[in-house]
Amino acid sequence: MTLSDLWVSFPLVVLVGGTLILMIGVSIVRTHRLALGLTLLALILSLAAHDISLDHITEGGYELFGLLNVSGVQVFFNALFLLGATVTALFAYPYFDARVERCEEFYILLLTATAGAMVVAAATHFASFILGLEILSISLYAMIAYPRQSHPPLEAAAKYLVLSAVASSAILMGMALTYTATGTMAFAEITLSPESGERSYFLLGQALICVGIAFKLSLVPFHMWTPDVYQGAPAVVTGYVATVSKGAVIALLITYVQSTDVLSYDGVFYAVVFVAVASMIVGNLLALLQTNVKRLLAYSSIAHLGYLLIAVLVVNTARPELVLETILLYVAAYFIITLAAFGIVNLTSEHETEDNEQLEAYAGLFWRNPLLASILTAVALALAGIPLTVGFIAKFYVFAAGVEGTAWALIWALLIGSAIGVFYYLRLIYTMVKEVQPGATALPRIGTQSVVAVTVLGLLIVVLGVYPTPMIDMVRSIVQSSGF
Amino acid sequence: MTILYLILFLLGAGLVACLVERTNANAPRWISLFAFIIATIWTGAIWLGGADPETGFYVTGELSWIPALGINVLLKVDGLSLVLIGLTTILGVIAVVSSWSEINVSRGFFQFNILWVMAGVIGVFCAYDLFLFFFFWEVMLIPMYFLIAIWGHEDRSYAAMKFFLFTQVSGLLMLVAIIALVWINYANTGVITFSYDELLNVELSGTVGSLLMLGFFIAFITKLPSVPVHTWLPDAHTQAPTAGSVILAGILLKTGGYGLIRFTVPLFEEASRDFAFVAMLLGVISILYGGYMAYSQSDFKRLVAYSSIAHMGFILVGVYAFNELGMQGAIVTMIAHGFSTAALFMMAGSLQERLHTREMSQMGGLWVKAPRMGAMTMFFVIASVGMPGLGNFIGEFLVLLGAFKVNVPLTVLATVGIVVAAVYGLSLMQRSFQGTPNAQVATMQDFGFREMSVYAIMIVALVWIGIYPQHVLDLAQPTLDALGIAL
Amino acid sequence: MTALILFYIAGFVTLAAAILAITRTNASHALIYVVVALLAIAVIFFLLGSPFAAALQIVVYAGAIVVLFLFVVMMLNLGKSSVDRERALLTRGIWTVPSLLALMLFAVVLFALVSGDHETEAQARMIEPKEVGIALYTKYVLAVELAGVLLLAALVGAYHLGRRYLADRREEEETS
Amino acid sequence: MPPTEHVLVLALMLFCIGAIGVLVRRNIIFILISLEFMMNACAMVFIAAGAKWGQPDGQVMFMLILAIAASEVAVALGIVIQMARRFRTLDVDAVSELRE
Repeated sequence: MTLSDLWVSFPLVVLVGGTLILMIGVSIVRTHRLALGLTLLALILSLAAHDISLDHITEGGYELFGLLNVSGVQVFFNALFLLGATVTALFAYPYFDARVERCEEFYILLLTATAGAMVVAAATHFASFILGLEILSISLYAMIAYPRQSHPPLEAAAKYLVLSAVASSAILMGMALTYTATGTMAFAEITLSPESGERSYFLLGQALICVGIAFKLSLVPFHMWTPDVYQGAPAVVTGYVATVSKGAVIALLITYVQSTDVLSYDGVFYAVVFVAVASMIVGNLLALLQTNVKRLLAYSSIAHLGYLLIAVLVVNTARPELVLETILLYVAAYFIITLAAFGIVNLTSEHETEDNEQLEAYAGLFWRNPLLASILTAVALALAGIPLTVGFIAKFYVFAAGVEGTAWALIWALLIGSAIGVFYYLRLIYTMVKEVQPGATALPRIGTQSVVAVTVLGLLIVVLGVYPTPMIDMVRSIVQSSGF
Repeated sequence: MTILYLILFLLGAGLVACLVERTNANAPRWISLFAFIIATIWTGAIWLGGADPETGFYVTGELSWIPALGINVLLKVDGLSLVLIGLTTILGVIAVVSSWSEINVSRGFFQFNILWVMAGVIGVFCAYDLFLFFFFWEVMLIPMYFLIAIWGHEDRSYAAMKFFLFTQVSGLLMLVAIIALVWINYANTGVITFSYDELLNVELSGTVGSLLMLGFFIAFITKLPSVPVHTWLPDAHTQAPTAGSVILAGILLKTGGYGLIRFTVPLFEEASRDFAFVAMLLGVISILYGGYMAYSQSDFKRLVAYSSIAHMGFILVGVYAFNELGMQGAIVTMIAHGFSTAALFMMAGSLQERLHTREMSQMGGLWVKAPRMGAMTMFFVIASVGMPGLGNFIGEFLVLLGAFKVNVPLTVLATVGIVVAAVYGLSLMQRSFQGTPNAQVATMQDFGFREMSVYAIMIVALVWIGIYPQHVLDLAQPTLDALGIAL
Repeated sequence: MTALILFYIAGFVTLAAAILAITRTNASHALIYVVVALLAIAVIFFLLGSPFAAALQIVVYAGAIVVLFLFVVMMLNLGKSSVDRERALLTRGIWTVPSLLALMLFAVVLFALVSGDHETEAQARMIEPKEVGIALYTKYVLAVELAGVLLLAALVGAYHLGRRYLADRREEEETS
Repeated sequence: MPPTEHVLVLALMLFCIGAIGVLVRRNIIFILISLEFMMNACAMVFIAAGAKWGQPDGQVMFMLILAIAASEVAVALGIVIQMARRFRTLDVDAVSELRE
């Protein structure tokens, strides 16, 4: 281990070190406020540490122990994870303060989950891939079940655990078969010589890994319990699951597809096309039927990951720079929008016993709390991909990548999916502008820090939608430096 | 740059109107009114300032926006744009006045939406960057959606949803076509640009050109609207509040016609020519179908809505006649229809405010109680029917002349449409204002000064266009010349 | 050749025990089959030239993990009265099949130890624990550290979920 | 040493038995047991592959799988204890409240 190894891994070291300090701190004084403070400090220091690590990263990334590879893309994703974790911590404080006896462990789990996400995003080897994924998942099980006195979180955690463990097993089996066929576990070395007689293992292995990833991204037809998990988990954690855990897998997907070129096998390619189309159509169709905002967002996120897969699928037909740019922009936009969405669900239920998640609970929100309603409107429009919001820029890029890659079938699916999507996003908006029901009460007083966080996210949605140039320039420079 | 300031001015006024409501519930409408009056004067000043003799543009503005994709804020105003911007600002004044006493809930947000729709529409009329154009094209939907969904009538949710869905989905088709066009240009030249002027030079092969043309065409005829994508219009117009109907019929529909003239035809000239017959046929079908449906309505507003479909058919016919007369006719029809239909929707709004119904069976004999209303309705019905001396006549006559040169049978059928228009127009008049008065009509109030002054503006405009259309024709002529189409 | 036969027998035991395990209605019974299956798998590891893995499989998997399961199952005592369950545990029929399977395994291990001849494929070879240890602390040192983080997360999670807080005690007092 | 193909077949069979268990059983304890079989099947393939290529990596992966399985079981049993304490049942479907 050289000194520059340390500098490159410094963000991760800071995060894990922060976890330990937090543990020690909690064991000395159990104060919720202190735990939050230490967590935020660890997250921010880790973000700052990226600045140091960037100095040591060369073109094409920096190889750590043959297990991780850190390049500009990873730094970008890490920044998003840390942003997601920070927002989650801010939302979690008032939420858990009001309803859980011991809140401090949540922050430890939040930090380990984020560290896991960073490992997954940087993984270039099966060992680091599965370890990162498990660190992330195991922290998430406990985070979902965190308010253990109530029913929905526990049930959601049990379901998520089974779902995620099946996915992990599938991925592990895929890895094992691939290893049997190729004799290596480093992504970059995984290739099948054409005369090899072990093609069937290899393809089966790749298929299993794809299935596992599809599970983790909850793509159709591997989406069964996703809505239940989204609904049952506390809104703060749902936001985290929907963003950080999926973002990490997407980052991994980029590295994996790029280094193994798995999409050049026809069978795998068409299977992924099927999954993408099915996610776009089925996700949107099922979202139509929902009356629960969390479930609606769950199906909508299924559809959005289907859209994102379009960019991944054209990797061999469009310019790689454009593909990577599209994915990064889409993920960034998706992070901001989703965090804002669950932030609002969380905000409106800070002082309720159950999460405030029925669509009807939002009736007349426009007249009761114009600020929150405006932000939620921006969120809905962004999810629908309407201009003025960052969601449009993201969708525009997907269209551009699809057109450049001449993936017309996928573009049609995207069009149909978006058309269906408009229905339920508009219904959400319409619910908010309806007249206030006689029985509806004004919202209880809500914490300032969460309102500020949600407002910042809402402003980001609009500002980056109207003037995306800074974001695009940043992403472009990352893409150029990563040598994709 | 001045045109960008005009747009920003309206947007800013919208924000102010929205925020000021807390302190003073009456202030928003005054702010909105003054904003539109200033905008109208502003537009007039641009007109008087005259066009740059070299380029033919009155004002231009360029601002870097997303350089990474070759997207700029590129705004240019030529004669055609100027006429339509003028129509927009004047109708803005009219819309505000027409809803002066109708809106009682959240007036600030109402005016905000009106101002933002108008700003978006002005943006559509002067964007010379396809991305910017699409941006404005979609942005104007959102406030319009709110106008219908919040202040609309009984079926507002359904109508607003349908309106949004139709325009959004067809807009996405256009977005794909825009991107495909840009990327074809990129493949040829190695430059990514969304600039209209650059993209005019793209060479397209037959099928690709036709497909991309269809993407634009479908988006525009959905907005226009033409059969078979017209079904959103009767619902949206009927359910919208008065100001919403005025804006929808007066301006939003015109963006479809404008788009055809500005984008579909020049960008895909060859494909459009091949497609001209189908387009004209669709136009004629719209004329006849709209007229027939209008005649069979019992709802005042719905009747006017269907008549709009018929009038918009003329625009389609005129544009795709591919000659100067047809195009000029289409443009004049756009302006004249803007005024005449807006007036009729206002009338429907006034009647609903007084009688709480739009059903013509509940009316009858209103002339006796409200002679001024009757006279106004009479005037605008006649204008709408195409009475010589008024704007609509000029437009439709020119369209028919233009179409006659190209396709005689279709022209004949379109002319039948004018006769149908007379039938439903007069039937509207008869069922609502003539005949025996209904009991509840007894207490009806006639128009006051506020209403009459607004109608006066529109009467002047229509008579002006009808008697001396040369102003409009002159303004639009350089645009048509610049299209470079051998008309 | 002998190794192959041994492998088939161990494989049969694994599959049979696994099928029996997942078809039981009583969790405790199932866990006994699980132990058998895990032991059979350990035998297979041994036959595959990985004695260290075989040992770990027995110590950690069969030893720790399954015991943890058993512990929880016993602690929860769900379903009908626990006495019924205890009685059922003692009936002879329940025990015969696991015992037979385990006996077969024992025979296999015994035979493998006695015969001790391993035919190898071209590249295939026995991998010494030393080699594994070296790999673990050179090439995979980062993985080991990450595994530490993983166990830490599991520890914190299990601690929070498993322990009783004040509210829980109060709740229990109220119900009892 | 048994040929790799045979080990693979055995492992895949075990994996399928585990998968069937996850799908069929509704009691969470049995689902967890089935998951253990799936994990074990993976471990077996890794060991076989490691032996086949003459590399220690297969066994390293096995140890990582051990750590993973142990952690999953720990947290899962924590959830099981809470479920049992709150709902007096371990049936995943019987406790289901999360739907429309």
